[in-house]
Amino acid sequence: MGRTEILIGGVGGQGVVLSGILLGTAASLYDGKQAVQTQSYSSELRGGSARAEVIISEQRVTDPEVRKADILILMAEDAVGRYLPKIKPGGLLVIDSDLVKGVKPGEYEILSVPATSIADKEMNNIVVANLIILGALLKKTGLLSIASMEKAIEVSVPQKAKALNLKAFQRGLELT
Amino acid sequence: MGRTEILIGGVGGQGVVLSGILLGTAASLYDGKQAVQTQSYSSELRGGSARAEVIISEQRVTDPEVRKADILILMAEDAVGRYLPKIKPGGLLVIDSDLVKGVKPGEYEILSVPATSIADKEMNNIVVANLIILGALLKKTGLLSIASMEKAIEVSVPQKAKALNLKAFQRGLELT
Amino acid sequence: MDEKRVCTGRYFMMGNVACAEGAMAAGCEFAAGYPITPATEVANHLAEKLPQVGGAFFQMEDEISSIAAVIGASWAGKKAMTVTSGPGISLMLENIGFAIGVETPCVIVNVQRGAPSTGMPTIGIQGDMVQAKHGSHGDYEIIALCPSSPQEMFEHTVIAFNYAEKYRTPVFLLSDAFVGHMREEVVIPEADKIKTIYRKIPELGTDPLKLKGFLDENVAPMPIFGKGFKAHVTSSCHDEYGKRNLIDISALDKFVRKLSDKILKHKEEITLVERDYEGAEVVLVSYGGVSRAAAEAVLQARKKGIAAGTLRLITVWPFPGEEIEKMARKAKHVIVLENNLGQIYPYIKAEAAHFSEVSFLPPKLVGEIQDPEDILKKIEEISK
Amino acid sequence: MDEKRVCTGRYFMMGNVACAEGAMAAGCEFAAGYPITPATEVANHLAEKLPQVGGAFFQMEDEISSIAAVIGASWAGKKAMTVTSGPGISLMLENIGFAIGVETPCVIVNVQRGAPSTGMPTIGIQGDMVQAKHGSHGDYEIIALCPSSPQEMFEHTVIAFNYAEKYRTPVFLLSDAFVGHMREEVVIPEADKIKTIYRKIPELGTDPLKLKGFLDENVAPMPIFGKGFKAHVTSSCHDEYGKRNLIDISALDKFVRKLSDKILKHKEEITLVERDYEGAEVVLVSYGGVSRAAAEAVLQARKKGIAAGTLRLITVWPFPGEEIEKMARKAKHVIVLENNLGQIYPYIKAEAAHFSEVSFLPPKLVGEIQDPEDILKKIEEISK
Amino acid sequence: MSELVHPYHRFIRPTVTHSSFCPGCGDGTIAQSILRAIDGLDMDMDDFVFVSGIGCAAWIPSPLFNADVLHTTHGRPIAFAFGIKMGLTEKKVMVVSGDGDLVAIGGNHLIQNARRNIEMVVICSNNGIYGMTGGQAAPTTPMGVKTTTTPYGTFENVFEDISGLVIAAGASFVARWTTGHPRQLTASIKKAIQKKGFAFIEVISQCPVQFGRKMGVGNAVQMLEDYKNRSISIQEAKKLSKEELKGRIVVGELVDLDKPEMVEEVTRMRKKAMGGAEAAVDTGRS
Amino acid sequence: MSELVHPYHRFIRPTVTHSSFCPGCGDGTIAQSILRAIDGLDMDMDDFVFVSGIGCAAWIPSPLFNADVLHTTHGRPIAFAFGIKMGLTEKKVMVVSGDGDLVAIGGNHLIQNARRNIEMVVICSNNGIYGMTGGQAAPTTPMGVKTTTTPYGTFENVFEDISGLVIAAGASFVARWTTGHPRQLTASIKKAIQKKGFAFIEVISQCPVQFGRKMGVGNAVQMLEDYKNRSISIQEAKKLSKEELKGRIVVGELVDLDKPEMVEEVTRMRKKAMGGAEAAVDTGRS
Amino acid sequence: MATLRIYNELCKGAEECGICLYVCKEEVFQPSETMNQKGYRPPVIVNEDQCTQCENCMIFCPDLAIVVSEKKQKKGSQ
Amino acid sequence: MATLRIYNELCKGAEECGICLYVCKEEVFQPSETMNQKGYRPPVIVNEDQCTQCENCMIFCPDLAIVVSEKKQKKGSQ
Ligand SMILES: Cc1ncc(C[n+]2csc(CCOP(=O)(O)OP(=O)(O)O)c2C)c(N)n1
Ligand SMILES: Cc1ncc(C[n+]2csc(CCOP(=O)(O)OP(=O)(O)O)c2C)c(N)n1
Ligand code: SF4
Ligand code: SF4
Ligand code: SF4
Ligand code: SF4
Ligand code: SF4
Ligand code: SF4
Ligand SMILES: [Mg+2]
Ligand SMILES: [Mg+2]
Repeated sequence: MGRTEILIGGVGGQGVVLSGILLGTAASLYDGKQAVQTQSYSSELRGGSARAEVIISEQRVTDPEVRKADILILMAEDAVGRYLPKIKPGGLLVIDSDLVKGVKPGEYEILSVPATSIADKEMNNIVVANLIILGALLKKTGLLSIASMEKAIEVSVPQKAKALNLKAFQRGLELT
Repeated sequence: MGRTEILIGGVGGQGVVLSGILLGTAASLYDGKQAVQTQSYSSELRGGSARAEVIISEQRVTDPEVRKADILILMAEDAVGRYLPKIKPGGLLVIDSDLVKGVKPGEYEILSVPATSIADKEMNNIVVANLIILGALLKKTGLLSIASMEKAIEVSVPQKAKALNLKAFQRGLELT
Repeated sequence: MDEKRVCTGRYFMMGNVACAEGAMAAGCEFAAGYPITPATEVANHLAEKLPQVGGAFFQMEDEISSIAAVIGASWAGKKAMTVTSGPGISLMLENIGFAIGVETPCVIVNVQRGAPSTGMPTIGIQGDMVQAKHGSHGDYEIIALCPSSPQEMFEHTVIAFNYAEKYRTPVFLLSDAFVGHMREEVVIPEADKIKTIYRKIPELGTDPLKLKGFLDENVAPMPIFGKGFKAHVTSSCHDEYGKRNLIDISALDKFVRKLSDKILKHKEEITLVERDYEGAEVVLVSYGGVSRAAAEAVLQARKKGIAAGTLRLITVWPFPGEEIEKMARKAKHVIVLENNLGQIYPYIKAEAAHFSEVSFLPPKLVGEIQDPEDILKKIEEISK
Repeated sequence: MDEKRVCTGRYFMMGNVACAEGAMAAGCEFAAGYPITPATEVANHLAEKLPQVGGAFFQMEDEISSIAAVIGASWAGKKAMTVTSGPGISLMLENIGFAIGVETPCVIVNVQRGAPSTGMPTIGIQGDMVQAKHGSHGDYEIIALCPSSPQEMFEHTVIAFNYAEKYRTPVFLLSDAFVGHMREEVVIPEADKIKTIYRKIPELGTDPLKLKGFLDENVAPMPIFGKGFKAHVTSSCHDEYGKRNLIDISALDKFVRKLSDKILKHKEEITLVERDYEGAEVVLVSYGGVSRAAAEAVLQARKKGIAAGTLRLITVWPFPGEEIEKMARKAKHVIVLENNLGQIYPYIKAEAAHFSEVSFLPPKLVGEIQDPEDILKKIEEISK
Repeated sequence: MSELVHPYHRFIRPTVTHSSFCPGCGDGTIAQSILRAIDGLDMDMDDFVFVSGIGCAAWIPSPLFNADVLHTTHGRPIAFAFGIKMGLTEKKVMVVSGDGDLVAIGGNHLIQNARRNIEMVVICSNNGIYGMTGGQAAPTTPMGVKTTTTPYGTFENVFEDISGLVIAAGASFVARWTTGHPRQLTASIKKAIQKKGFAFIEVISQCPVQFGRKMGVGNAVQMLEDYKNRSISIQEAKKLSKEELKGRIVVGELVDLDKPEMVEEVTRMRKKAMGGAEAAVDTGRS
Repeated sequence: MSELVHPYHRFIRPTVTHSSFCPGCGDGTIAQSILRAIDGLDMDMDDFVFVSGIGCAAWIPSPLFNADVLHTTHGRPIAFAFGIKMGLTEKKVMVVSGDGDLVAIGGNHLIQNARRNIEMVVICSNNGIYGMTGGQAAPTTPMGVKTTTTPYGTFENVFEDISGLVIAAGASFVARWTTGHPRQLTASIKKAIQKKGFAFIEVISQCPVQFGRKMGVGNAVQMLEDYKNRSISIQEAKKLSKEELKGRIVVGELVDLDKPEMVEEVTRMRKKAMGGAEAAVDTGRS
Repeated sequence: MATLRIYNELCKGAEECGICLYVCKEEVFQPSETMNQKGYRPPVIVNEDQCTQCENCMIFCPDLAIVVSEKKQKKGSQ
Repeated sequence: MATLRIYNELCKGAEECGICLYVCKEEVFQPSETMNQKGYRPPVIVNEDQCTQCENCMIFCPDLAIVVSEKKQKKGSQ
């Protein structure tokens, strides 16, 4: 696996950027890979658009932009129109099926995760939907080791939220 | 007479710039000549340095800077060091002899006018020393017609100061 | 044009006063500024004249609010201007970017002075030339004119207002203390001889939802306030309807490019130059007060039989690269003259260097325009 | 260097945080700023870390006072910095000119964002490149560095402080939202591996009347406050003793030139570039984040057997014209890449056009650095 | 059965699908209070030009209000509004922006125009924080509070009474309310709109996201409850000592006075100028 | 017979041959009052850093005072002084500048730092005009006065009480005197220097050249006479109504109160930070 | 005619906002489980007959998501 | 020892300034005709013996152009 480009699109407050950080941290610090993570978001603090990009590679990442996403994660309906064109033919499209409805089949594989409803019902907190998705993604692709991701969660998430985030991640691993 | 370059140096409050304006206005509007007048002064409102430049010519004045002054008028001691090097060899140096003491003879003709003391004693107002000098200068050189200068004074000087300024100018004409 | 606005006649007038008279003649209705040497005479004169025709000059608390008020007045439908010098421009730059971003016609007069910083306020230098183009953050095009005499202070101010209104953009008049404080003959023509342009506005009653008020290369009609256009005018990235977009890079791209293209598309019309280089091997390129020394030097050179010429930029921005190239293709040597350390020089060189030798002749003293004699020497040297 | 200041280790760190860590490592003692996206993380991190070593971050009422406070602190003898984005820089420009004028060491971090005006705050563009050099009124030279990764955000911040102190001048770190918000591996070395420079000050007890504290091309020792130097530090034109002069053009000339010459004289030491154009016919010139796409494209091109190379400017100001010329003399084609509409391009072209073909490859979308594939296409096209 | 229609949706820009505020943000309540005042005066959105700076509160009119709106640069809306008012003297000009915008970076324009007493309504959403940029301390953030730029607690004295500052600067109408007083707020906005002079209204407003939750002050409802508990009318407040007023929010119409208004003064000046112009200065006219 | 020597010439920069003020300008009197305060406290010029903006008054310390002097940009001296004070906490930092500098363009820095209550002395020479640029109206120019930018008379309301504004902003020491009160002024400057907090002194000062003569108010002596006639002490003033105080200059020490001072608060904050740093945010440290 | 209407798509949720629940003295609203398209859960009207048309909910709602029929109008139509 | 000294070269003239004349209750100063190098005419001391050493002239003089011997010192030296 040379270079994997991951694009995550959603709205503010969903932890889109955190997902990117976790992927990058796991890859870079614990999985012996190189990674670069970038991001942008609109100025609304809640409900605005948010986007994170991660590139994971065995060698140093030269070009730091996602050009065509190997993996596209969509966490909100708004993001579909914006980012779907960015997926690589044959890429993997991961969606939060509770919030993303308008995806038509195309030249990509779809991994559909009812992350928000699981987070809501089982964790009582929809904000960890992102970690459920990460779990499902890792389970599906083996992109990174589970231990690395767990370490990344340990160092990146505020103390009091760690347990919940880990739990959500592990719940995600059980999916698919 | 092709191009006459006049440089006037003094301190703020002496009417250095007004002298320049009067020469330019007289030449340009009333004497059928072309003239350009420029100026600069330091920020002190009283006692700072002041400089005016006038170029009078039969044709349109292209280069608007005084490069070597045909006529150099010095109205303060401070101005000597600053502007004396600017006089053209063979030029005319006009000084207010009450205030400018440190001028040594050189490659120039000196016209020495005790303007401040005349203004003080005869007009009871030293600020019209500049007009006495202009009078003396015109008398000496015939640079411009006296009528033109009088018209220039008429239009450029505030109403209530006109009579005094005209008087001072005429007093200057009597000198030499 | 209102006759009361035009003081037809022949004068021995200061450049700054001529500028104010130009603004009056151009139809200026609103001026705001903050006192600063060597620009004060423009403000003083406007303060006297504008109220006589129903306008006013407002002295604001600083330069930031001066340009802000001017932009506000412009959106209220008024022809508006401000006047200042370098330190004031430095403070206005954020809001100049705003004016660009929302396409606001206005005129900004910069009577340049000794700099950097507080510098030497009464000495004219051409120190803020690139600042006009690049002082505010981000990419944009702007229009800037460089007068060289009181007569042009009058005329260029009129043109500046016309360009501002026509292209819905801030226009700089880049004068300096030397030209601004210069007095020379100024002839002001009759009112009906002065061409004035007013901005286009949308047809009254246009459905606000259909109103494309922004980002048109051909200059969108300006949905000024108070006419029921319900204009949304935002400093943020927006589309042609004025709708904010803070996430799509394609929207940003369009925002940036359309604003620039609006000016670049009309560059030819905007560009004013004086060409006097027929058959010249050595061409002096300059602008503003310096161009007068250049003209004098070329006069002298020609007397000596040297094939010298001049290209004078009146419009410095948008940069008339095509004019430079055209000239450089014919010339052997290009000498750039500016009363600074060479600000426009790289822009000229970039266009000319492929075709001719390009050099910069700095002023002997920054603050004093080049001596024609020195220029002549340089010409002689080069053409040997 | 204080060990507490250097957080030696390997991190997956955000560029903005790395910048703050770089400032800590460089010995920054004082920071002042005003919140703005996308620069806030630098301020937040400094606010946390500086007090731990006896410093502090101060949130001022605006950007004007932020840079003013930084300059004040620098004259009080502190290593000082501010951080902002384009709109903030636009407000700081008057006082940046002041810092230049009185030769104040300080670091200004600009995390550039979508512009002009409020623009698109979270998108990185290289929109303020020329602003750094020409944004304040008047002629001056400044130093500006362009990092392309979080690692360089750390390293260049250290260099920026060192240059600031060494040359007694404001130094820009021209990052952008893309690099500033980028996370990547950052390795911070041990404290003793980090070279830090402190400004020279006059010998304590020097007779104030003999103290030449200004306008020395070789950088005058800085008569900082509180040491009995009785320094007169004025924004007005002054001589080497700090004495104000508001009338002599020769004084203005000296003021302007010496300030510039101080930087230009040391240009070679200041200039940092990455050259990888041995034997290349097509050379890509770029800086900052874009240079990573350029490097990738050249990698691809070489794979295809095309003699391509790169020249990356780390120091963009003072403009490394000599480096450009050196490169251009060898290359056939120069392609300039920037994430803007071509701001440095004319400066590069001016130096290169005489020797090679120079073209600009704009980003497909302003705000997104060029796709290596597109660059490759352009290279192939050109080298056909 | 015809469905009920919200009476103020007609004042909302048709292209806006939802407000850009976080859930429970007080700015929405302020927005509605403004619209109700306009409606209550039987005025039209076209009678107004709205001006705002940069910040969450600045998004109250931009793009929400279906009117002429100028969304300006950070801190400068009042300065822009000055030009608009002078250009469109017959329109009502209303500035709506945040505490950071109006009282930190924009403090000078606020006091200078209060001094000028130019007819204009300025509504300041005072949430005690920089909401939009992520919760930095503002000059209105109480001392000791941990924000993103003050991780050890704010160490600056705060503007305890920005309304008082605006009064000292010379405004002719000044009122303070909280988002817990939307009816009173609307009544004051009505008065402000009708005032010939500079009218300033400070609205203490909850930012549950950057202030409430982050700083442990609670969510929107808890913040409203807190406002309710701490509010005291100016009439009552006058009876109490400074000590007793500590921590209290004094609400009400604090000042309403008559003094020369700037637009009228300018008109007067123009008349003078048009009547008999004085001799021109330094035109060198022949 | 040994000649008398002026005791304050020793505080003047040796390279200065004469002040740069016009004849009779009040700024010279202010300069001497400052020097007398310093002398009176037995302090040395090296205990101070002086900061000024741009304007005639800004030339009081620059280059006149033989001390560390930072002559900054127009309107910003207080902001520069902030950095100096934070860097050299043990020195006295004194800002001397004009009304245009401090209260027009610089108004925001004035009120923000009064709010912060940072230890600093700010002396404002209030001549009611922009002296240096040639006599334009300032926010302190009385209504109706003809200036170069208001040929038909100023049409803006004026800051009647800039000291009051600074008090409203939060300063802990505020006094007002005229140049007709050099002894009292010196006494207040002494107190201001010793004050732990933001100390503001407004000095009503004659500008005979741009204000007095041009506007027919008279020369330096006439202006001083006018100040004398119009001045009334704060104690007396308290007994009078607003009406009765019209046209009067209320002089005296208007406020002197104790409240947290910013440098001390910063020191306290630093101690906290050095004691036990909280977990780092977002360094991604492993 | 109904007394109350909640624009579900405008509402930002009883959990995160919930101001209407707080200001209604008559406990007309209750949180609900149903999510709108934005992922928020608007309250539901449970005691519409208790409503006094005091308009508190409408006036406080930051998102113009509630409308109460006007008292006058109601009286008139009765 | 003298009571008073005027630094003539610092003085900006009794006509344009003249503050010392105004503040001296004892009429110790008088305008004079003599110009200094700058063109100003400093006042002259005419009634030195009337001087009470109140220091008004010194304290008001904007140009530090007058010095009065200190009362204390005077007393000591008498
Ligand atoms: C010149 C400039 N500096 C900084 C910013 C960044 N900025 C945007 S909003 C804001 C603060 C907003 O605070 P406030 O006015 O209180 O509004 P709120 O978001 O709290 O409603 C800042 C600092 C900017 N846009 N422009
Ligand atoms: C940014 C900027 N704007 C304007 C000026 C011009 N300027 C210099 S001094 C001054 C006014 C000074 O007035 P004041 O502070 O009252 O001082 P005074 O001369 O009356 O003592 C102005 C506007 C400047 N130097 N910088
Ligand atoms: S951040 Fe605060 S002020 Fe801004 S919209 Fe959200 S809740 Fe409102
Ligand atoms: S212009 Fe006025 S304030 Fe300035 S020095 Fe002269 S008298 Fe003093
Ligand atoms: S107040 Fe409005 S936005 Fe909030 S929960 Fe109720 S209906 Fe929803
Ligand atoms: S109108 Fe009053 S009673 Fe009826 S639901 Fe709303 S808040 Fe409750
Ligand atoms: S000290 Fe007093 S009495 Fe003596 S000359 Fe001076 S003012 Fe007059
Ligand atoms: S007060 Fe001083 S400057 Fe004025 S006249 Fe007297 S001695 Fe001269
Ligand atoms: Mg706020
Ligand atoms: Mg003043």
